[in-house]
Amino acid sequence: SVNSEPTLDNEEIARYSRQLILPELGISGQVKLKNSRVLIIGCGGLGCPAAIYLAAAGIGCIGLVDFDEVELSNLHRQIELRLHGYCIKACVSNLFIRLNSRASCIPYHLALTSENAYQLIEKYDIVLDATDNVATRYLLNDACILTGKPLVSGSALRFEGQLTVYNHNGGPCYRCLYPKPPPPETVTNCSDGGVVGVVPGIIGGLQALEAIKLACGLPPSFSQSLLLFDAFSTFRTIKLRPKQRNCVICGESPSITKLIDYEQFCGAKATDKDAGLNVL
Amino acid sequence: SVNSEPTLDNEEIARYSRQLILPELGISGQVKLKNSRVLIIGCGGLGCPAAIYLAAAGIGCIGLVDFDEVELSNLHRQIELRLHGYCIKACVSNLFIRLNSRASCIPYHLALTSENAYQLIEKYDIVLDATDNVATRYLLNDACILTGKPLVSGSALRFEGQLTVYNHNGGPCYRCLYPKPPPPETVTNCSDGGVVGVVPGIIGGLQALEAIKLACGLPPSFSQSLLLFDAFSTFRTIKLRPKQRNCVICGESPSITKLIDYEQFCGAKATDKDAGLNVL
Amino acid sequence: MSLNLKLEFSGGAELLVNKVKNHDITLPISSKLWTLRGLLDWIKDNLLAERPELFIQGGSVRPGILVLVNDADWELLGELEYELQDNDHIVFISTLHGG
Amino acid sequence: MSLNLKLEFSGGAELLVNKVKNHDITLPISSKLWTLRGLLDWIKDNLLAERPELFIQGGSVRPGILVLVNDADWELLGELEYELQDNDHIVFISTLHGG
Ligand SMILES: [Zn+2]
Ligand SMILES: [Zn+2]
Repeated sequence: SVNSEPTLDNEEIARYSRQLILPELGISGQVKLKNSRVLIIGCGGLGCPAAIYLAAAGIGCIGLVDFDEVELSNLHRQIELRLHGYCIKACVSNLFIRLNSRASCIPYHLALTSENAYQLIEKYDIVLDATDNVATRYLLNDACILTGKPLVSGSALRFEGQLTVYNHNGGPCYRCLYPKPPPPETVTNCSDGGVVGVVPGIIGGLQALEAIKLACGLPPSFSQSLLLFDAFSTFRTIKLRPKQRNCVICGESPSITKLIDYEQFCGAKATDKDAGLNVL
Repeated sequence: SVNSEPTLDNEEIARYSRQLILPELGISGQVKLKNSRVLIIGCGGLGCPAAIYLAAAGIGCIGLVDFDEVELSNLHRQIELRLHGYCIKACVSNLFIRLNSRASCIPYHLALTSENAYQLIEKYDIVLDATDNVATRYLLNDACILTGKPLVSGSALRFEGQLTVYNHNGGPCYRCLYPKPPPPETVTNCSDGGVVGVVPGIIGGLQALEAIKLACGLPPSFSQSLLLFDAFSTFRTIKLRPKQRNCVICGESPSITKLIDYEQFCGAKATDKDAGLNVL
Repeated sequence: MSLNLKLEFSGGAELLVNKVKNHDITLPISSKLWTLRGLLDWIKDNLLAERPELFIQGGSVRPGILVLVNDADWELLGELEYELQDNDHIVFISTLHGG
Repeated sequence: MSLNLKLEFSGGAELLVNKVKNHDITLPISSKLWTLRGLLDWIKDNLLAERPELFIQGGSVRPGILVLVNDADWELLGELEYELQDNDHIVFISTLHGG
């Protein structure tokens, strides 16, 4: 019934007044944000700012998955969640109480695996890939296809960043673009390659923005489209292929119908010790 | 002498290891960041994330100017500095201790005026314009020309953002582009026009990145160039005019040689009560 | 023969043209050449719903609006005297001041 | 007669070509037409400093590298069979995985 739809109380109207007066959002958009559930995989340089801006925008429920240990060298990227101390679980809770007392924030201090990914993702509307390794990116892609969720994928390394939305409105999935995993020796993580922390910060902010638009039913900018950022140059938008008919997970006759062993598929561990921000 | 140049200790090498291994930065770039002084005018949706990422990158001294009162409706933009409570001064200090124990952060809880701007800006190497009103933007521009400092200017409203670097390497200043101030009735602030908080967050991050490059002696991306962002579309880079020979402040025969009355010049108060994030 | 242009209004300037950001227009080829000056007159007569002085003042765009021709500042191309070419992309962008 | 191309390598792919992101090249016009397949051979012979298998595998780019022709995914244009045009901008971008 109409009465079962949550609306906004006076405190929420005051808190979100600058969003409410935007005609593209309005009260109905804000209510949609409040009713949305967003799952973020990885709380590093991408996931932290994304989580903060999603909470600040009024997303009703945010799940945060991370199994990372704190390292000193992560500090310059994982800046926000460190403000309250060094325990991610505690930080996230405190942070959300301050930003959005009505939001529920669910920290999952666990490794995302083929065994738990489906059940976890099924509970959410939108998924953000903020991970740092190839195996988890394929796992997340397949789990989002099987559960029918859009996947907002961000990545960053050195002075560059990339962003795209998979599995939305006829657009491709990660496997449509990359049917075969890269040779393990060609994959560089942020520990080995380095990164300037504000680059994933910018990409994480853009991931939050895409999720906000998806949650409101507004069109995302980067479905079937790839945003490239180079800190020494500028942004570039690339037109991508549509969903591929022969894709093994999202195509017409998918051969993958349940989650597989992604470490074996990629020939690389998701738990690579050198990857400071991996999530498994 | 060479010995007077600060270098990095072991803790700093560990903390910034992911930046140090970038060949474009390296130890010498990190030392330059440590020796740099950046002044941020305005601690709202642009200035907060910029300050955090600059501190996290290892900028040695960051000045923060704001005279804003906290409003509930600012919360979804001014997210980071609110994490520790509601006093900007206290927040900033706590934040910097966590992020970069070696940095000095100087909060100025004051109104930037024609009387104090020159003396303040003279002490810094790079200035970030993160303000919310036209009069302060002209004041900052003129003060940066008179003191010879590059000005990294960001702005945001509704779903859009703009970014450019003024007064760098033959590029234009704010007055070269806008010799006359806009009619006051055409100026909209974030309180009246609305804004989605992550948009200034992204622009503020990009301001930090331009400042980091300037501090290292690397070329900025947006000198004599304007970055436009539309959350419903994408980024666009515009080629701008060079420094104008007839500019009244940076041209060949400048008629303005000291700071003027900018509220009178713009026909609008910098202290517009409706402008939630003004700095005067 | 006619001249096809892609006009874009942003940064708030779209609020003056029925809140529509993109306008594909066709100008009739006349004996005189089309310049940006002529386009401003055409916009005043054909697109500006009300309060044209918030867009045009003294025969040019009002202070605080930047004009871009194919992603370049119009100052680089002669401003009002620039001669429009078929398929030109002209952007009118209102400067943002919010932060 | 010759074919001028702007090649760009990014996302780490530039590390395979002397760490230079942008390469302006000129290909001689021969009796056969130049396709992306032919360009890959040319890159292998002329630009790849060492370990070409980190860029080319099985006659195409290795998994994890995306090829863009004038800001569009090469899959939209026929991939290896795409016939190069004068002044084409070809980008080879290595997918990033860091976060
Ligand atoms: Zn697919
Ligand atoms: Zn000037």
